[in-house]
Amino acid sequence: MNASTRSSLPLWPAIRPIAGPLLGLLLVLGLFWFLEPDAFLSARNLRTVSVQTVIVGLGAIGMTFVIASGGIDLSIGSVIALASVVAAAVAKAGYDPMLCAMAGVATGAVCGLVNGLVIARLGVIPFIATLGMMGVARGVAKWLASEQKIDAPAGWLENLMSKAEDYRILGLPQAVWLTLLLAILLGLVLRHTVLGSHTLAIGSNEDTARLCGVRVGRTKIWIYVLCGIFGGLAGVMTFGRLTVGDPTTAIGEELDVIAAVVIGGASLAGGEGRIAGSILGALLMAFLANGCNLTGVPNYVQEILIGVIIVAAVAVDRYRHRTMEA
Amino acid sequence: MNASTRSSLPLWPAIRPIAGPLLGLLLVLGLFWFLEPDAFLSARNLRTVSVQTVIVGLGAIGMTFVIASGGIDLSIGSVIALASVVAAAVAKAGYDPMLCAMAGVATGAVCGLVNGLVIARLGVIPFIATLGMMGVARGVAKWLASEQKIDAPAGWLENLMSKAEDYRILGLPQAVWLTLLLAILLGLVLRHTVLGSHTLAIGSNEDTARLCGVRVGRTKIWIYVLCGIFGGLAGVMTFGRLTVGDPTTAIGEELDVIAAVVIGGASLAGGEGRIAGSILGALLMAFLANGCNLTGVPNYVQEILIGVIIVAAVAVDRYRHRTMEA
Amino acid sequence: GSGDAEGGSSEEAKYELAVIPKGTSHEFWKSVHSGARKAEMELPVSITWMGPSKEDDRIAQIEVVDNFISKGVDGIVISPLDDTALVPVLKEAKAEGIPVVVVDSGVNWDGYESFVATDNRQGGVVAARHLAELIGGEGKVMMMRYFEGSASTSKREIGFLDTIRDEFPKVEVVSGNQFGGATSDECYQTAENLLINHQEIDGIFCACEPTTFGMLRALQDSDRAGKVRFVGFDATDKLLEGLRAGEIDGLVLQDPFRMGELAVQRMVEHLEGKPVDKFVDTGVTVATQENVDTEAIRALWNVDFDKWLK
Amino acid sequence: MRGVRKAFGPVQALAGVDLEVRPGEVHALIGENGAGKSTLMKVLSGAHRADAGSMQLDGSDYRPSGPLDARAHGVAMIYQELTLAPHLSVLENIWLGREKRGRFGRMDRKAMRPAVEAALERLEHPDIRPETLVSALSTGARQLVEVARALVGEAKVLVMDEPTSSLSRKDTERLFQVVQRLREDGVSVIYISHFLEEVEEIADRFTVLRDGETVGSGVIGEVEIERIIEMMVGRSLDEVFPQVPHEAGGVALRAQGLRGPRLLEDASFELRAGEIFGIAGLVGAGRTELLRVLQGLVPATGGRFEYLAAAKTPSGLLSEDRKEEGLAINLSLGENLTLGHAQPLLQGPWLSHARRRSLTQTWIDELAVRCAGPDQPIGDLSGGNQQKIAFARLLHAGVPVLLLDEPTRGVDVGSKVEIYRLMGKLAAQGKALLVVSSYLPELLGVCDRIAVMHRGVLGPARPVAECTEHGLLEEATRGVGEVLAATETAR
Ligand SMILES: Nc1ncnc2c1ncn2[C@@H]1O[C@H](COP(=O)(O)OP(=O)(O)OP(=O)(O)O)[C@@H](O)[C@H]1O
Ligand SMILES: Nc1ncnc2c1ncn2[C@@H]1O[C@H](COP(=O)(O)OP(=O)(O)OP(=O)(O)O)[C@@H](O)[C@H]1O
Ligand SMILES: [Mg+2]
Ligand SMILES: [Mg+2]
Repeated sequence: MNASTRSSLPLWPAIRPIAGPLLGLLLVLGLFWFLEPDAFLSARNLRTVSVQTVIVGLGAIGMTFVIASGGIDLSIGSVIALASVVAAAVAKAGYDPMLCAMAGVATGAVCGLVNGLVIARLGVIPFIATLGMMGVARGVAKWLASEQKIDAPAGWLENLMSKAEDYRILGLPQAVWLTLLLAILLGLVLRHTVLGSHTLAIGSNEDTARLCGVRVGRTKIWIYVLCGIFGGLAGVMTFGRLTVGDPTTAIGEELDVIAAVVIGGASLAGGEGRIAGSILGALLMAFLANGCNLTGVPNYVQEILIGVIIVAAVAVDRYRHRTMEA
Repeated sequence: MNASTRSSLPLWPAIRPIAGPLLGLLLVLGLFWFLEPDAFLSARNLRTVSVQTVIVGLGAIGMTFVIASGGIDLSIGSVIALASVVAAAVAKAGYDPMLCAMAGVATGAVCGLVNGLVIARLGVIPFIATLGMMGVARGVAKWLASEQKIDAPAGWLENLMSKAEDYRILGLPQAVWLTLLLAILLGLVLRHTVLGSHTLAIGSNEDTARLCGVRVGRTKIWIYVLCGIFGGLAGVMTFGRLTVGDPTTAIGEELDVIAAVVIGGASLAGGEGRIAGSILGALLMAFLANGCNLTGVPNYVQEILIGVIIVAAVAVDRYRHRTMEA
Repeated sequence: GSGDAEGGSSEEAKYELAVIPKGTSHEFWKSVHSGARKAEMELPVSITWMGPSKEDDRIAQIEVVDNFISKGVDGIVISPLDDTALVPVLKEAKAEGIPVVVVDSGVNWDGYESFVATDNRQGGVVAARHLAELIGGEGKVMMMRYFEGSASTSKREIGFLDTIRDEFPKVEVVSGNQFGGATSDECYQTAENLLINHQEIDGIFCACEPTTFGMLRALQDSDRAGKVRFVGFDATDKLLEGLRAGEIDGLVLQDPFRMGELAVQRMVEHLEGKPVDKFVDTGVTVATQENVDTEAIRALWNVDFDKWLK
Repeated sequence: MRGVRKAFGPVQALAGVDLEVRPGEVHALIGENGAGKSTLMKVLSGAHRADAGSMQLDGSDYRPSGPLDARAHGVAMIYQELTLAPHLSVLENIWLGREKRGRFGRMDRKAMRPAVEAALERLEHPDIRPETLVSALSTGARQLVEVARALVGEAKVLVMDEPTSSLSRKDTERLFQVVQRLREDGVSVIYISHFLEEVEEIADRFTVLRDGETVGSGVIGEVEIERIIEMMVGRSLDEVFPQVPHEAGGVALRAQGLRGPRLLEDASFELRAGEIFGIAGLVGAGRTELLRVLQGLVPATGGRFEYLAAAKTPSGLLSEDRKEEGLAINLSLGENLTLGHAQPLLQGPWLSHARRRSLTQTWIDELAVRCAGPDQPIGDLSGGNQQKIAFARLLHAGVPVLLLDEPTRGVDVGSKVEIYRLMGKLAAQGKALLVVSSYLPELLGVCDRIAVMHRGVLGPARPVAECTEHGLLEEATRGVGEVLAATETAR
């Protein structure tokens, strides 16, 4: 790519790294637009899908950091459930929605902190550390909620996720804007701050990062705390959407979140990852589910499709890498 | 360890590599024996737990190979379900139990083959390839079974898993013996054959293995086929146990299987892994669940406990490695 | 619309309905589906049957409802996974002019047009009375619960426990807090473990199909089937077999086929401007060895899926 | 540094080392593989903490808490193993750990850029752009980035641990000029290299380590090279390139117009049994790729090659990258040695561990490998001994054609001599050896014929008697504008 072609396509450098998931998304959009021309691309349906992307999208923002650092967080589904239960419990006790949200986010942060400490200080690999947390957080959530859901008034947290006209901003629900804002912010953090650069450095070559004086342990702890915070936030949004705190929510959600990040172009080997790509990955999966519903495709077909798409996305990406090198 | 202490403890060299999971198992046994002295170590309960270990145990045998080669197989739960559905469908069509079993195992082998091909030929990392298969196999299982259980006569497959006196051999159900036999056989394969040694070499350093003329791709395909076969066998046992083919069975079981292998001392980085350890890991988890049920400990406590134990097992193992080095 | 793929003549299909179960992989829902299909064939309506993409996942079910609101169907028939969580999205449907009929499980909202269901609590009450009678009004009983957060089974379980406590003081519940798990195999495993520690029990109750199935297998396997009085819930071939063999002493049956049929009928009636009943109880019945093959009971379990779901 | 000790488990890497470096001098640290040079420097740079001993810097006690702290004290280090993060840019790598921060932890790339450009300018490589990803750079360019990293920021002491192992002669010259200038600025440079002629060229004084202890130090020029070698290996070496008589036989490997996917453009040659054939060239010339194509690890995209020897596995490759590719570090000596050729160990379908042990022991004795036994993890061995096991693997496999890629990279003088002798013996046994090396004296010392590869094209092979270092170098750099200037300085 030389300077002249670069200037003739001013957006290309920004788009190239996320070309894969973007193309995938456009394919899915095209397919369902063809099958269901009226409903699929209606403003109302776009709004619907945007809300459906919020929870996985928030999770994917945090997960992008973890995966870029060469780690993985299997506990995020359980953390979402635990945070939703904590937020609901606080709401039930009559506190302000703001406090509920903060409690939920703090819960996520604590889970992330424990993950980070176990990984960075005890040297347990992320897969195992977060697999453990997956059980622990889920168990604690059930325990706190006495093994049932907690009904509580969500207040304006409910409005955040609401598609009703009263609560929309520029046509989209508030939570969607919040997610977008956070995505842009964290995208900047990943690319343009020291924390982001260290995250990528650790994922790229941990020993090097250590030798260069990066505080690898401490950075990892921050990364998992960050992921926990986003898990907590997703939990709060889950509470807002369900208006109940549900200890059995988001079972298996970690795999959706990881799939979104991977479809978005991140490598589980670390060193790569883009928030924009992850959000596109989350959108792709949401549109796929939505399109399957609209066209009445049975769930098992959808399950098969998503499996195939995940593998195809990565296989195509690998192929692209290989041919680009040659 | 010098020759004299070695000879004074003739079994030590054989036990040392699995000392960790063995100790963990003894701790769990001791704890619940103390809490529930009569029931816990009764012949009947031991028999029960042994049967409950069969399915995870079979899966863990195959998974040990995959993990020792530096890979992972997230699809095994879905493969178990698919194999159980196929076996049931064949039984329902009136064929012989032997044929059902073969069909189930073959189904697992095909899934493993696809995993292996995607990993070895398309270069997709195991996490993603098998994550895709997880969705695909589950979807196909639901589709084949028309989203319900397939009720079919399991014939002597049912007797395999039966604890009834008529079907026991030396006090234990036949399937338990079968699992033990396969564990010993595959343990020998891992330690004392070229396939096993190549598996460990690939897990230790794939490039070196390739350099030395190991057919890495082909070996990987075999490894995933092997894991698929054991998944299929576990599926057949599931059918024998449930006497129905259930497309929703074994959801999340992959994590149990992986946990068993990891508790058993394998490293997800590859190059390490012992079948004996994995079986002990599976036993530990089964005894834990059993003990919790017997003593009436709520399920969430059990969930928390298992999470903590997984992390502790790995952390202790890391600590032991570090101090042994120092 | 896409309803023509569902059969029925598209000429007649004036209304397009979404029917949303709690999950798709279960006989119970197949029966509801069959009932709904029967109504579809008889009425000027086409239905799309679509469960949550993840079995028993509240958020996934909300998303399905959302998607159908987006699509602009004429009516939504739903069996809500949660009595509270689904309320906002159902309200939204109503605000968009899409009427809602609730089936099987209730919601904390009265904006629906009709509620077609079994009284779940009543199911537990009936089971408790039947079991207590079987053991002669005294002894030890055990109940294995389904999984955490399953609302309709909780109601049955509570109905059972309350009835035992209030009406049968001599019956002791020795274990009532253990969850079997979400799948049949997990329930089976838990049942085995529970039975080991409770050798001296007289009766067992399980409030849904997976737990009943798991318990039945565990009883069969430990040679105790038929020796302990056992009341379960729902009907599948395996459970009916157990009932006929005397291994199960009673199955509380609902009428899922009728639920599906009535729910769609009510919706169509509403759309045609006719008044409909706010609540329709499809009732619970206890099937026993004696009555299981009678005409009335047969209709409850012998749904010909192949006929309806082809 | 005084009485520094450091142990890794049972291995006493440093057993009381004394080192004194004066301001503004270039101090060479030399010693065999595993003598403890890198470990000592890692202690100095804070990457390891010493078990005992003391350090003083500018007269005051110095105890770095970590690499960053050492850097703050003015100790900069170029590590032996490439330590770059491939997914980051050149600029990010150079500043890694010491980034200039703007507000909110923002990376102030603008502020960091000039220093990077200046450092690359000093190395006369402004062609390496600061924003390029390191993964897109060649091995040589990466090493330059590593050097640039040490040049950015004030340093009082600069440690270079084998900085030239992947550098071309030209870049090495430039590096030496930079070192000269640093010395003039009063910076102390500690220079580690196995190339003693480099040491002679650049260093003022030297310290020799052996088995984790200081065995001597002195002023370069005052002590003869032979004497230094004697200190290193503990005995005197009679000859650096031992000659084992061997006779070329029939053709063992023939290649015609071979092309590879990346760098290899055109290679035609014939390799004979009982012959040592050398390939010279600059970094990135495509020599490694040629060997990988011949081994079948990379598919040829054009041309053809055939092995004429009748053997099941006709060739074996000794990798240039021992750590990443050559050996499975976690596996034992025996497992590494027999990997890929387990036939002799089989009893029916089963592998015999006892046989593996005894067979490995035979090779250990034959090649005088210093180790605890066949079951020791190979990662515990020193580089030279690891290389011997890698060699032993090819011998165990019994391949008639050996493809040796930089067989003595990072190997000390003593081990080098043993490897040269081994190569001679193999040729005498009728094996065909294809040797790629960037170390010209070595090619001239052991090969029978030498060809030069330039930008993927392999030149004609000449008998070694017709080759000179100057001539080979010229051929290797032919076509590049500044060649002449560079070779002038080299002379
Ligand atoms: N991290 C480590 N763990 C265990 N042993 C180590 C470690 N680092 C070095 N050693 C051992 O310490 C000894 C000294 O190693 P060191 O790397 O300092 O040698 P060196 O003089 O730099 O050799 P070379 O010339 O090959 O680079 C060797 O025996 C080596 O195997
Ligand atoms: N097909 C390949 N895939 C990946 N890396 C390769 C491939 N071929 C060569 N390389 C790597 O690229 C680098 C340059 O290869 P090349 O063959 O040009 O090197 P060379 O001439 O042997 O010089 P040197 O090895 O000294 O860098 C080497 O580090 C080599 O390991
Ligand atoms: Mg060194
Ligand atoms: Mg090379």
